[in-house]
Amino acid sequence: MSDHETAKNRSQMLKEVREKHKETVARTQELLKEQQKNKRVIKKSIKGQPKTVPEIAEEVGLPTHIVLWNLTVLKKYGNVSEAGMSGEYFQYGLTEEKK
Amino acid sequence: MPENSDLSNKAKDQKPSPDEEIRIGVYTCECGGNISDVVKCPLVAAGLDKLPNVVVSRTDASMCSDAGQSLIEKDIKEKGINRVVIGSCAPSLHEQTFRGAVARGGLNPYYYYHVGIREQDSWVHHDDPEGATEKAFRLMAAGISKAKLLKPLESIHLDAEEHALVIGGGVAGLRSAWDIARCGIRVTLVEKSPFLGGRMAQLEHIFPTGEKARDTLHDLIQKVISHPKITIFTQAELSSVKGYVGDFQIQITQQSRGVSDDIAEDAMAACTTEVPDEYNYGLTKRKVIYRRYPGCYPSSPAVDWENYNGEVLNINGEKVVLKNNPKTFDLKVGAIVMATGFNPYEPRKGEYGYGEIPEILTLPQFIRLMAINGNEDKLSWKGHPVRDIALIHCVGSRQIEGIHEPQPDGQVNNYCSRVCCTASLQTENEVKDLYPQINIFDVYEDIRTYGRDHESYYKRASENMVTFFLFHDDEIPEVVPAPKGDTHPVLVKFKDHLSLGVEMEIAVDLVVLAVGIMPREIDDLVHMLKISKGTDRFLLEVHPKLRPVETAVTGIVIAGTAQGPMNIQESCSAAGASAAKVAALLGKGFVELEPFVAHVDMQKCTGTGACVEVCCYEDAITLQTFSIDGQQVPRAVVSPANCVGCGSCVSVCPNRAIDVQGWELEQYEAMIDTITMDLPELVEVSA
Amino acid sequence: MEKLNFDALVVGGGIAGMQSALDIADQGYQVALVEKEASVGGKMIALSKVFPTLDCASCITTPKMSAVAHHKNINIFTYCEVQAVKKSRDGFAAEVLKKPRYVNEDTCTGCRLCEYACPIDLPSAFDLNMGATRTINVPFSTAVPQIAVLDMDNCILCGKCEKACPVEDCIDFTQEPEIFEIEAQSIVLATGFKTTPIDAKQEYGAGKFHNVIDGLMMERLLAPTGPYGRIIRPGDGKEPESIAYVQCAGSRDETLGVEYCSRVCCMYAIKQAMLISGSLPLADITIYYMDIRTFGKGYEQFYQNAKAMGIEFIKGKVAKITEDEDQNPVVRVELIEEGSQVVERTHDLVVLSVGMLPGDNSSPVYHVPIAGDGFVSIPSPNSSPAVTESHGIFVTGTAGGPMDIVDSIISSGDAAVEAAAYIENHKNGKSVPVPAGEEMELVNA
Amino acid sequence: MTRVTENQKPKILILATLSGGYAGADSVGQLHEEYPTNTYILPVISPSMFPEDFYLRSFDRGIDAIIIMYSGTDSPFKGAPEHTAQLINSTYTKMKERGIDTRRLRLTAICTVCTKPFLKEVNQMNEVLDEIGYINDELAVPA
Repeated sequence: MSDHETAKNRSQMLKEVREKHKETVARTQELLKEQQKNKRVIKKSIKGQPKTVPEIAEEVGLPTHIVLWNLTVLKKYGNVSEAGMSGEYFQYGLTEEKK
Repeated sequence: MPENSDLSNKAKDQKPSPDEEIRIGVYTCECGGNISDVVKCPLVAAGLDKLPNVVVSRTDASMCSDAGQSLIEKDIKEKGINRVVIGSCAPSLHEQTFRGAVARGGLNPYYYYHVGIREQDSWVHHDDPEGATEKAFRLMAAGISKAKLLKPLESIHLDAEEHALVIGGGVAGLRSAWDIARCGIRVTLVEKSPFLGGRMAQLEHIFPTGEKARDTLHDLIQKVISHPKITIFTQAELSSVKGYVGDFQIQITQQSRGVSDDIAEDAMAACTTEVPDEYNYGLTKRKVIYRRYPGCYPSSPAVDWENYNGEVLNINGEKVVLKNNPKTFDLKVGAIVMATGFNPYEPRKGEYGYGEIPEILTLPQFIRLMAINGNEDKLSWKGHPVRDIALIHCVGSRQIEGIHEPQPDGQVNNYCSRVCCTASLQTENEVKDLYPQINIFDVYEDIRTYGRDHESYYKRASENMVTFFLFHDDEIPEVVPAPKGDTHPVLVKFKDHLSLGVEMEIAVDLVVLAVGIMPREIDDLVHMLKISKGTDRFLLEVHPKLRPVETAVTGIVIAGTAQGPMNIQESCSAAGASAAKVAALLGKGFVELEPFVAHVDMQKCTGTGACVEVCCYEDAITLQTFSIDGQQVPRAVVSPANCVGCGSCVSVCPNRAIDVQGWELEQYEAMIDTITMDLPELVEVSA
Repeated sequence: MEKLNFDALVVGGGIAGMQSALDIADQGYQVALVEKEASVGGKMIALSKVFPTLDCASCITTPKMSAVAHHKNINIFTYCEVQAVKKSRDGFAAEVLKKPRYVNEDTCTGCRLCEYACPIDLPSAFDLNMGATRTINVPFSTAVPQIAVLDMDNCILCGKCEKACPVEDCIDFTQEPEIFEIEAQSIVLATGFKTTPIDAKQEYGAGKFHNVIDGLMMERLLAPTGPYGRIIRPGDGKEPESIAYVQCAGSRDETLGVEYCSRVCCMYAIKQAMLISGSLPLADITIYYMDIRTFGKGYEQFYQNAKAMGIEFIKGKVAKITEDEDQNPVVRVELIEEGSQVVERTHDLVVLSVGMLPGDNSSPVYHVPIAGDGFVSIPSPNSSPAVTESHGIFVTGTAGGPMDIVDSIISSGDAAVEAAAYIENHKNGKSVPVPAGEEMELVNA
Repeated sequence: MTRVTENQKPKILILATLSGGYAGADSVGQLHEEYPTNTYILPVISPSMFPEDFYLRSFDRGIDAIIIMYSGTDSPFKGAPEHTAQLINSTYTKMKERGIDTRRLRLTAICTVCTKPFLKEVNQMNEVLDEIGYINDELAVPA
C-alpha cells in the first residue's frame, strides 16, 4: 500500500469514527474552547507577576476553585509553578515555556 | 575418601569471571517522600554517580513499584549493569522484591545489595537533614564497595516435609489444621490440655449471629477428627525443636490420659480431690479426674496431673493409684502454626475490688454464671437475687502509663482488646431478655461495636434500657463495698461525662468487669522456636500488611489470638491465612533457603581444623582427606544443609580460608574503608 | 468466543484481590485476576500513608501489583468486567467484557507522549477530580500495566495523540468492546467498596462547599503525588490553619440507611491528622467524634500518640455545616460532654470521614445473595468468614463488609485457602456440592 | 544550590544482627525516634564471624567507636553469643596493648523491640566520645 493510500484510508477511518462519536466530539470541542479561554486569561493575569488564587479569580472573574483547577492543569502540563507565598496563599507564576 | 578432589573447580564455580567489568547501578529511593523529605536524594545520587564502577545512579519516587523495578531490569539489559545497589526501606520489607527484579533482568539475584536508609536514616534524623544525607551517601557508598565483591550464589534447595505442626487446639488451631489438611498436607495438632476447643468452648451464644458457640465448634472438631490427614495429640507439648523450614525435627511429650475408658466413670465417681474448675473460671469446682464439659472432645475423662495428689481411688473394690507415664514422639514437620490463643485478663487483687469484694466478676465469669444459672427465672449470686448490675469496660485494656498500675512485667496493656465491647453488650441484652427486671448500668470509655452486624447490639442495648455512663481514661471508676445496712452490697463511683462530669455513685448487686485479652504464657515455646514477641507481649508478625501471619523465622506462622486480640471470626480468618501460607510453602514439596552458609576456599585451607572445633552444629563442617599432588591432606568441607551461617568458623580460621557466602569478611572491610573515606562534595548536578 | 481456562477467577484487583490471587497462585493454581479499571491497585494505591505503621501506601501496594503482574500462575485482565456467570458441574464460565482502550496493549510502552500531546484537560478521577489528567492517559505513575487508555466520551478525535505516539499503529480509534470467556473452578469476589457519596448528607454541604472534602480527597492532598503537591484547600488554594474532621459522616446513621460502623474512619482520620501536623505544624486539628474505635493491633497506641501531639478530640454530633463569606466552613456541633450545648466553630477546611458502602452489586452477575447491609451475605461469619451462600464462590476484603487493609489482607489468605480447598476437592472429583436446584437456577438466570 | 558538608562528629560503627539489633534499629525508625547521624549500622548475621583484628583494623581506618548489637542469649545460633563474648574479650586485651580506650568497643544485646535500649546505647557512646575524642588523636599518641 502506498503512503498516499494509507493516508487516505486513515482519513476515511477518522471520518467514520468522528461520525460515530459526533455528539461527544461536539460536546468536548465546546469544553476545549472554554478550557483554552480560561487557561489563556489565567496565564495573562500572572504574566510577569505571580499571584494567588483569589487575586487571579478577582481579576479574571472566575470562581476560585476553577482558577485553582486550571493552575493545577498548567502546573502539570504547562508552564506554571508556585512562586512563593503571600499570607496563607501560594502564588503562581509562569516559568519558561516548555518545549 | 570423597571423590571430589578437583579443588579448583569448586572454588571457581562461585566466582565472577575475572575479566568481567563491574558495572554498578545504584538507586536512591525517595519512598514517596518518606526518605526524600529528609535525605537530599538528588545529592546522594549525584555523589554516588562519581564513584568508580558506577554506571547508572538514579533516584525514583518508588523503586518498589513496577515502574521502579522495570527501571532496574532495563538498566541491566540496556546499560549492561551487573551489580545493583538500592537504598530504600528496611531490607526485611523489600530485599526479596528487588532480588526478583534483578533476577528478571537476567542477573544472579545475589548480585544485589540492599541499604536501609528509611528506618535507619530518614525516619530517625528529621532534625539533621544534612547529616542524614551524608549518612545515606556513606551507607550506600559502602554498599557499592560490597557490591563490587559480591559473588553469584544459588539458593539451597531442600526437600520439605509435607507435614505441618499446629500448636493449640482452640478454634484457630482447629481451623488452621483443617484448612492445611484440605490442601492435601498432613497435619499434627498438639493441644496442651486434655480437651479440644479452647476458649470458644467456654462461650454460649456468640455474636454476630447468636449461634451456640459449642455447636459451631463441634462441627469444626468433627471435620478435624474425621480428616484422614490430621493426627491429634492432647495433653501434649513441644519438648524440643531442631532444624529449619521444611525440616523441623520436633519432639512432643504427651501425658497419660490416666484412666482407661472402662474404669473412667467409676474412677471419676471415686475421686474426691477437687480443684476450682477453670472451665467456669473458678465459679465451681471439679474433680481432678474430669471431663471439661458434657459433650467435650475427646469424650473420655482425663487426669489433671498437676493437681492429682496421689489419692488412692476405690474403684469397684480395688484400690488404685493413678500413674502418669509421659511418652515422647518424634516428628518431622515442614512448618509450624502457632495457635496458642489467649487468656482473659485477670485483674490484680483489689483492682476494681476484684478478689476482695465477692460481688465482682469478670465478664467471662459472668457468662459462665449465666450458663450455670440456666433456665432459672431469677439470677442470683451467692444466694442473693441480682437486681442491679454495673458493667465496667476496658478492664486491663487501653491502659495508660502513669495512670494505670503496670502489669507484673512493668508494662501497661495499652491496646484495645477488640472483643469486650460487643461481648458486653451482647451479654447485657441476654440478661435483659432473660431477666427484664434487672437494671444494667454500662460504664464505658468508647463503645467499639465495629464489626459487621455488631452495631445492632449497641442499638438493642439502648432499646433494652441499659443505662450508659461515660468515663474518661484518666478517671478510673472506683468500686467499693457499700456501708453496712445499705440496700446493695457494692458501690461504683465515677464521673459521668454524659452529664457534665457529675460524680456518680451507683449501688449494685454485681459488678461485671469487661476484661481484655492477654496472650498465654508461652515464653518457653517462644525461646525454643526463636520467634519474637512485640511490646504488647503477643507474637510478632514480620509486617502487618506485607507478611501479616509470618514470624521472622521462616516456616513458623501465627493463627488467631496468639498474635493479638481477635474475635472468633477474625481468628478463623487469620487461621485460614496462616494455612494458605503453609500450603504455599509445603505444597511444592521443597523449600528454597538463602545460600548464606559457610564456604571454604580450598586454595587457602590448610586443614587446621579450627573451624570444626568452634562449630556447634553437627555435621555442618568436617575435615575430610583429599589427595593433592599425591599427598593425602585434610581439608574442611561444609555441608550446606546443616550449616546455619553463623560464621563462628570465619573468626577462627588463621588463613582466612572460610567465609559466609554473601556476608564475607573482605566485604565488611571494604564497607568500613568507604564509611571512613573523605566525603566528596555532594552537589546536585543540574540536569 | 475465546475461552480461557483457569483454576480460580479473582474479581477485583485491589489489595484484597491481589493478595488472594497471590495466595492461590503460590499454591500452584492458575489464577485469572479481572479488574474493571485500567490498572490494578484498587483504592489503596491512591492512599498516602497507611496506619498504624505509617508506611507509604505505595510501598505496600506497588510491590504486590508488580508481583501479580509477574507471577507465573497469574494472568491479569485489566479494563475488563465480568458480565455473566454460569455454573455447571464443570465449574464456572464467566463472560468477560474487555473494554476498548483505543490503544494496542501489546505495543504501548507507557511513554505518555500521547498524554502530553492531548489538548483536552480533564479532572483526574484518581485525584478525585482535584488534579488534572487528559483524555488519553496512563492512569497514574505506578499503574500496572503501564498502558495508556483513551476516554472516548471526552475525545475530539483530533489525532494529536496518534501523531505523538512513537509506536506505529498503537493508537486505534476503531477498537470495539470484546467478549471472552473465563472458565474456572472457583471464584473469589474481591469487588471492594465505594465511599459514602460526599453529598449524601445534604446538611454538611459537601459538593456545594468546596472546602468541605472527604477522607479520600485528603488522602490525595497528603500523597506526595497528589494534585497540588501540598495541603491546600480545593476551594481557593489557601493553606489551612484549622482543620476539622467530622466522624461517622455516612456511618452509624439510620437516616442514610447505614446502621453499621465502617471500621476504618477513626483510624484514617487520626492518621491524617498526624500527617497534617507533620506537614503543617502550626495547624489546629479537631476531630468531632461519637466513639473512637481504634481496635486493631497497635491502633490504640496510635490514638494516644495523636492525643499527645495535641490533636483535639471532641465528643460531639455535627448537625450542620454552613459557609462564611471567606469560604470557611462553619460547623454547628452539639458538645456531648458539655451538657449537649450547641456551638458553631469556624474552620478553614472540613474533612468528612465518609464510610464504606458496598461496591458493585454482585448479586445479578454471580447469583450471590446480598445481606441487609448491602454487602455479600456470609452465612457462617464465625467459622467460615470467606464462604458465601453460593458454592464455590468466596469473598474477601470489603466486598464482605467494611474492613481495613490489615484485615482485608488477612481475609484474602482465608479466601485463598477456601478456594484452594474447593479446587482440590473438585479436582479429586469428590463431592462437589452443586445442589440440583441451584444448578438449574444458575444456568437459567 | 544545596550542598552537604562533612559532619565532623566521630563515627560510630554499629554491627547489628539481622535477628536482633538491626531489627531493633528498624523498630526505632518505625517509632520515628531521633538520634544522631554519626551512626553507621551494618547488618550482620552474627558477630561471631569477626576476628579480633577486624575491630583493630576498623579503628585504624578511622572508626571512632563500635557497638555490637547482637541478640545475646536470644541468638538463633548455638554457641555464637559465647564465642562473640570471647572474641570481644580478647579484642579488649589487644586494644589495651595498642593503647586504645576500651570504651570504644561495646557489646550489647538488643532485641527486635529494644527501642529504648538502642537509643540509650547510641547516646551513651556519643557521651563517651565527647569525652575521649577521635580515634586518630588517640592512635597518634605513641602508646
